[in-house]
Amino acid sequence: MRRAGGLIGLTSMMLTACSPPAIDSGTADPDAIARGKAAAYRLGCGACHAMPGIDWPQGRVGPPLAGFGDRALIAGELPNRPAPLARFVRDAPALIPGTTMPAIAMSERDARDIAAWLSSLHDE
Amino acid sequence: MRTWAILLGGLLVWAGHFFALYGIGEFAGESAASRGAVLLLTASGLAADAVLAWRLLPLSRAGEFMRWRARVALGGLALSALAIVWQALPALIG
Amino acid sequence: MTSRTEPLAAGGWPPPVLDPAGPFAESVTTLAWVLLLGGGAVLVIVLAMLGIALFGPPRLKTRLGGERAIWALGFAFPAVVLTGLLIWGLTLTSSLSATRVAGDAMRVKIIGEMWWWRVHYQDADGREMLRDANELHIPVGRPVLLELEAADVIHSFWVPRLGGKMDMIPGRTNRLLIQADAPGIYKGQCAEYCGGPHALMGFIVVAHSPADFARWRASRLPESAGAGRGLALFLSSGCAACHTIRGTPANGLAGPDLTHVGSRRTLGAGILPNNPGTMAGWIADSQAIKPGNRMPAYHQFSGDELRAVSDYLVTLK
Amino acid sequence: MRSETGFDPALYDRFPTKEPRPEGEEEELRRIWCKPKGWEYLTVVNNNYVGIYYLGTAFLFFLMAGVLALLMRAQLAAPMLEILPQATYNQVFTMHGTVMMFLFAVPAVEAAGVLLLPQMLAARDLPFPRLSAYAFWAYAVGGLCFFASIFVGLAPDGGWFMYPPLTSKAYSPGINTDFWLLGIGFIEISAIAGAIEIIVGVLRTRAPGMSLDKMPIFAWAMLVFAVMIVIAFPSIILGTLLLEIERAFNWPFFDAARGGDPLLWQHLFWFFGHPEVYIIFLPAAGMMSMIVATVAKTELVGYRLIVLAMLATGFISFGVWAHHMFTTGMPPMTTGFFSAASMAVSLPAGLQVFSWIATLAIGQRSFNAPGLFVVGSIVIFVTGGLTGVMVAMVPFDWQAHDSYFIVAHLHYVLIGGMVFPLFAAFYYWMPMVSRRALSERLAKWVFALMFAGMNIAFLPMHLAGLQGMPRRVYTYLPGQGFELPNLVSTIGAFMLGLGVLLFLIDLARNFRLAPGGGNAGNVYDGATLEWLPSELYSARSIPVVRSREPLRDDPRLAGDVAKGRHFLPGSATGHRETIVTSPLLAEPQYLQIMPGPSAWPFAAAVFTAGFFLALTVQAYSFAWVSAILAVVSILRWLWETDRPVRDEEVDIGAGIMVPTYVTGPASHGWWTMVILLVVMAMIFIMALFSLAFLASNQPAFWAPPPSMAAGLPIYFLYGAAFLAALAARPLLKRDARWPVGLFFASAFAAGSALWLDWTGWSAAGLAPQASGQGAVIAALQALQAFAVGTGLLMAAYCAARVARGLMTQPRSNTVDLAMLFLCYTAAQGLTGALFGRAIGMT
Repeated sequence: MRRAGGLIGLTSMMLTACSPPAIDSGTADPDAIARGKAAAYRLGCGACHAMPGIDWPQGRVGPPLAGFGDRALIAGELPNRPAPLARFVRDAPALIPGTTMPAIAMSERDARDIAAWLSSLHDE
Repeated sequence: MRTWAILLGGLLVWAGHFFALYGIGEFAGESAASRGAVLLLTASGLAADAVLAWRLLPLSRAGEFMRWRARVALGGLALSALAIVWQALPALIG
Repeated sequence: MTSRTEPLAAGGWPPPVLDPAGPFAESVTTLAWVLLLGGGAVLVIVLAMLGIALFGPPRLKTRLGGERAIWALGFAFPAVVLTGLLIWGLTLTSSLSATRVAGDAMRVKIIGEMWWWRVHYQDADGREMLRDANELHIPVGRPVLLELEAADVIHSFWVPRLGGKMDMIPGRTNRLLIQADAPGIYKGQCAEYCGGPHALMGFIVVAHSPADFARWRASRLPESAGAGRGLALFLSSGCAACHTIRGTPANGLAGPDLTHVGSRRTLGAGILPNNPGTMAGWIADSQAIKPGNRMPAYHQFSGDELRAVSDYLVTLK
Repeated sequence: MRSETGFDPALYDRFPTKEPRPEGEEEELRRIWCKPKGWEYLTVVNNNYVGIYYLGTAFLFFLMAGVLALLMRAQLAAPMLEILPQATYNQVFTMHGTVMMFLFAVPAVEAAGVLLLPQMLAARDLPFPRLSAYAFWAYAVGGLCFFASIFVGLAPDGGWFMYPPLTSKAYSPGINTDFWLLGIGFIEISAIAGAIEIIVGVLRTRAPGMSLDKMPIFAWAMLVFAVMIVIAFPSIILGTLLLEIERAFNWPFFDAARGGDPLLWQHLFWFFGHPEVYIIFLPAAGMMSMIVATVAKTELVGYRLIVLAMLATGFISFGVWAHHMFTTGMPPMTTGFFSAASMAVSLPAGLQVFSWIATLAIGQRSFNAPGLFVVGSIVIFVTGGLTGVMVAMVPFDWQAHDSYFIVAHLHYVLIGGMVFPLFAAFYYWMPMVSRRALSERLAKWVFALMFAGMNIAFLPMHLAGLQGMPRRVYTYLPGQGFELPNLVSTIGAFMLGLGVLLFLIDLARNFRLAPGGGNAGNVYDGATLEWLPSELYSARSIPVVRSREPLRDDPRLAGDVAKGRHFLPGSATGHRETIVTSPLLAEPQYLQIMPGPSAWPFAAAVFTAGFFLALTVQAYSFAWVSAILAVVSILRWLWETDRPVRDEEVDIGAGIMVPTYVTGPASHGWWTMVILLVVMAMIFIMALFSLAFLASNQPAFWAPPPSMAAGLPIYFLYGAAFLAALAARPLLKRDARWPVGLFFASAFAAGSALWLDWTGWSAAGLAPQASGQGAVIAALQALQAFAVGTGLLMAAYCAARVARGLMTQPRSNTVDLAMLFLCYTAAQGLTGALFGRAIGMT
C-alpha cells in the first residue's frame, strides 16, 4: 500500500513539475489554512518542528517551519508546491527514501490543509 | 490566672476536646469504641461548658471589669459548645 | 470510539469539575454548585449589608449597628448554614470514601513516578495481570478501585471528570474510586508538585463500553513483540536499559513499559498525540518537548534509524 | 475586682497634677532618648527607629516577592511560554511563597507591633529594646542573603511547603533546599524573639489604668498573635531541624523505606502553617478595627466580640491544620474533625466582619484613603472566606485541592485579610512617623488600581481551578481552555503592580522620616494614645487611662500629657525607663530601667545570620566561629544588664512611689523566661508527637525500647538536677557565692542522666541512621543536650557574675532565670526518658 502511494506521489510530482504553480498560497482558502494549522497541532508536528503560531511543542529534530512558503524546495529535494507538499507530509519516505520524517497517518484532507497552511507561511 | 481561666474557659474546653478527638483518630483509628469515646468526650465537654456558664451567669454581681470578663467568657462558651457539637458529628455520620 | 487526538483539544468548557462523567464526580459537582451559588448569595448579602452600612437609610443603619446584629449575622446565620453543610459534607465524604467500598470494583494499581505513571491492572485477588503506562482503560458503568502509590516523591492522581484527587505517597497505598458512565477519553494531571516538569505530568483515562473493554483486554493478552531492524536498533542503542517490551530481551524498569506503546493515545505522559512523527520527535529530543524528563535525547540515530525505531514502536499495539 | 496588686485606684485621681513641673525635665528626657548620629543608626534600639527599619525591610520583601509574582504571571500569560525556564520558575514560585509568608507577612505585622505598641500603650519603649534590635537585624541580614540566592540560581525549588521526599537529599541534592531550611531558621528565631517582646510588652507595659477591657484592640490582636507564634513556630522549628538533619546526616525522619514518614513533615509543617495564616490575619484585623472606628468617627461596635473572636481564632486555628491534607488518605472520621473545626474558625471571622460593618453603620461615611482600603479589604476578605468554607468541605476539597481554585482562595484571604489592611494602616499611621501625610488624591488611584487589579488577577483563577489547572505549574498545554483566564489574570496582576508602584511614588514624594517630634500629627482624628504628641521618648508623661478611647473622651488629655501632668513626667533615675504594670488592670508595679543603644545586638544578629548562611554553603569552620561569636555577643550584651540600681524606690509622679527592681514571678524577666521555656517545651512536645506518630504509622520498624525499670538512675539524676537548681535560689539569698555551684551540679546531673539515657538506647541497638525510631530518639537526645549545654553556659555566666561581684543583691534576676531554665531542663529530660520508653513498650 505504502509503496503504491509513493508511486502515485512521484508520478503526480513529475506531472506538476512541468506546469506553472497550480495554487498560489495567497489564493488558498483561508478556512483550509486555519484547518491545516489545527491539524498540524493536533497531530503533534511540533514534536520535531518549531511552527509559527504554535507555542508548544517546539521540537528541534527537524527544521523550523517559519517562512516555509518562501522556500524553493521541500526537504531540499522536492519543488515546494502544495500538491507534492500534501503528499510529503503524509508519507515522506515514499517521496524521499531515507528521510528522517516518518509517514504519518492522516486523512487526505488533513494533508491538503496542512500543505495549504505551510504554503501560507511567509517570512515577514 | 483566674481571669485568664475564666476568659478562656470555653476555648480551653474546646482545645481539650479537639486534641483528644484528633488523638483518637490518629492513634486509635476508626472503630465502634473510638466513636463511643468521641461521644463520651463530647458529652463531658458540653457538660464542662454548661458548668462554666452556670458559674458565670449572675452577671450583675461585680464591677465593670468582671462583668466584661464574664460576657467575653460566655461568648467563648457559646462558640465552644457549637464547635464541640460539630466535632462530634463525624463520629455519628462518618 | 472517540478520536485518538481528542484529549489534547478538550477546550476547557464546561469546566471539567462542573462537568462530571460518573457518579463519584457527580455528587461532588452537585455540592460544588450549591457551594458556588450559595457562596455567591452570601457574598451578595454581605455586600448588601455593607452597602446599607455606608449608604442605607438611618433606620436600617441603626439596626445594623449593634451587637445583636453582629451576633445574628456573624454567628447565628453562619452557624445554621454551616451545620447543614457540614452534615451534607460528612455524609458525602463517608459515602465516597474508598476505604469502605469493596464489592465488584475493578482494581488497578497506579504508581506515580517522576514524571509519568505506571499502571498495573489486577485481578480480583490483587494479582497483577498486565502492565501499561500513562493511560488507564476502564469499562463504563463499573466502579474502579485505584490503589495509588508513589515510587519516588509525592504525586497526586486527579481526573476531574471522574472523581476528586488522591495523593500518592511513598510508603502508603491510598485508595480512590472512579467511575465513568459514558465512553470517552478523560484527561488527568498530577496535582501535587513533584519538581521539574510537574506541569507536564498528564495522563488519560479511556472508558470503553463493556464489549469494547473486553475486546481491548483480549488484545492485550498476546504480546506482539514484532521484530526487524527497529527492534534491533532499540536493543542495541540502550533503550532496553530503561524500557521493557515483553517478548523481547528489553526488560528495563526505569521507564514506561512499551509492550503496547503503539496503542496508546498519547506520548510523554498524556501530553502529545502518539504517531510515528511524534514518536520520532520524542525519541530524538524529548528534552525539547518536556524539559527535565528522565529520558535523554537520542541524537545518535541517523534519520533512517530513527524512523525505523519509531515505526517499530508504533506497531506495538 | 477592685485591685489586682493592692494598688489603690483612688490614687489615679491625683492626675492630672496641678503643680508646675521643674525646669529642664523635658530637656533631660530628650538627652536620655537622644537621636542617633552617623554609625549609631546601626546601634539604635529605640522602637521608633527599629520599628521603621523593620517595617521598611518587610515592605522591601513585599516588593521583591511581588516582582517574582509578576514574572510568574508573565510566564503564564500564554501556554508554553519560555520567559522563565522550568527550573527558574520552580525557584521563583517557591521564593514568592516563602518570601511573602516568612519575610514579608509575619515580619511586617511584627514590625507594626514594634512601631505602634509602645505609643498605643503609652510606654516609653518595648521592655526589651535590644531584643527588638536583634530580631530586626537577624531578619534583615539573613533575609537579604537568603533572597540573594535567587540571583545565583541557588534558590530553593521545593515549594514553600517543602514536602519531603522531594526535598530530601535523594531528589534535591543541591544546596537550594538547605538555603530554605537554614534561611527559615533565623527568621524563626527572629519571629520568636519579637513575639516574646510583644507578649511582655502588651501585658506588662501598659499605661496605668489600661485594664484588659480598655486595651486598644490592636494590642489584643498583637497579644494573641504573639502567643500563637510561641505555640505554632516551634513546630516548624522542629520540622526544619529534622529535615536538615535528615539531609545532612541521613537520619530517616521522613523516609518511608526506613521507618520514617513523609506525612510527619506535613503534620509538623501545617501545625505551624495554618495558624500562620491567622498569625498574619489577626494583627491586620486589629489594625482594621482601629482604623474602621476612626474612619467612621465613632467607637468600635462590638469591641468585646472582637476580643472574643480574636481569642477564639487563636485557639481554633490550631485545630484546622490537616485540612491541607484531606487528599492524603486520612480516614473519613479524622477529616471530619478537621472539617468541623475549619467551619468553626469561620465564625469568629464572621463576628469581626459584622462588627466592622456595624461600626460603619453607626458612624459617618468617609472615603478617605484608609477608609477605601478598609471597605476594599472587607469585600475581598469575605470573598476569600466564603471560598474557604467551600474548601473546608472535604469532598469539594478533593476537587479543589492543589488547583488554581486554591491559589485564588488564598490570595483573596491574604490580600483581603492582610495586604489591604496593611495599606490602610500605611495611610492611617503614616502621619505618626512622617512629617507629611500621603496624598489622598493619589490614594484613590492606588486603591482603584489595586482593588481592580486584585480582582481581575484572582477571580479568573477560580475558573482555571475548576477547569482542572493544577497549582505550581511552570506552564500549561494549549487547548484546555486555560488561555483566557490566565491572560486576564496576568493583566490584573500588572494592574495590581501598577497600583503598588503608584504608592511607591507617593511614598517617595511625601515620606519624610520623623521619629518623634515634627510628625504630621493626628490627621484622621484617632482616639487612642499613639496620637498623643510624641518625641523619641514617646509621650512626655504616661497618662492614666480611664476609657477605651481616651483622646475622644477627654479632649484635654493630650495637652495635660504634653505638659507632664501624668505619670513619669521626666526621668526618675536618669536612665531610659518605663513603668511596668500588672497584667490585668495595669496597676503600676515598678519602674523598669531599660538598656540603651548597643552594638552587641547588631553583632549578635550578624553572627547568627552568618552561622546559618555558613552552614548552608557548608563553610563549617566559619559557621562555628560565627556561632561562638554570636553567643559571645549575646552574653556581652546581657552582661551590661541586671545591674544593681542606685535608688531602690522612686517617685513616678504625684508622690506615688514604686521600686526600681523586682525579682521573682512579678518581674518582666521571669515572664520572659517562662515564655521562652514554653517555646522550648513546644519544640520538645512536637518531637514527642513525632515519635508517637512514627510508632503508630510505621510499627514494622519499631524496636522494643529499653525497660522502664532500667531507667531508674536516669529519673533519679534528673530529679536531683531539678532539686539542685531549685535549692540554689534561696541559698544564694543567704550567701551570694558558693550556692552558684549548685547550678553546675544541676547541669552535670542532667548531663550524666542524658549520657546514661543514650547509652541505654545504644545498648538496645538503636542507631539514628537505621530507623525513624532511632532518628527521633536521637533527635530528642540532641534537644536535651542543647538544653543541658545552655544550662551549663548559664551556670558559668552566673559564676562569672558572682566572681565580679555583680550579684550583690540578696536576689538577682539572673539567678532566677538560671534556676528556671535548669529546672525546666531536668523536667524535659525526665519527660523524654519516660516517653521514649513508653512508646512501643511491650
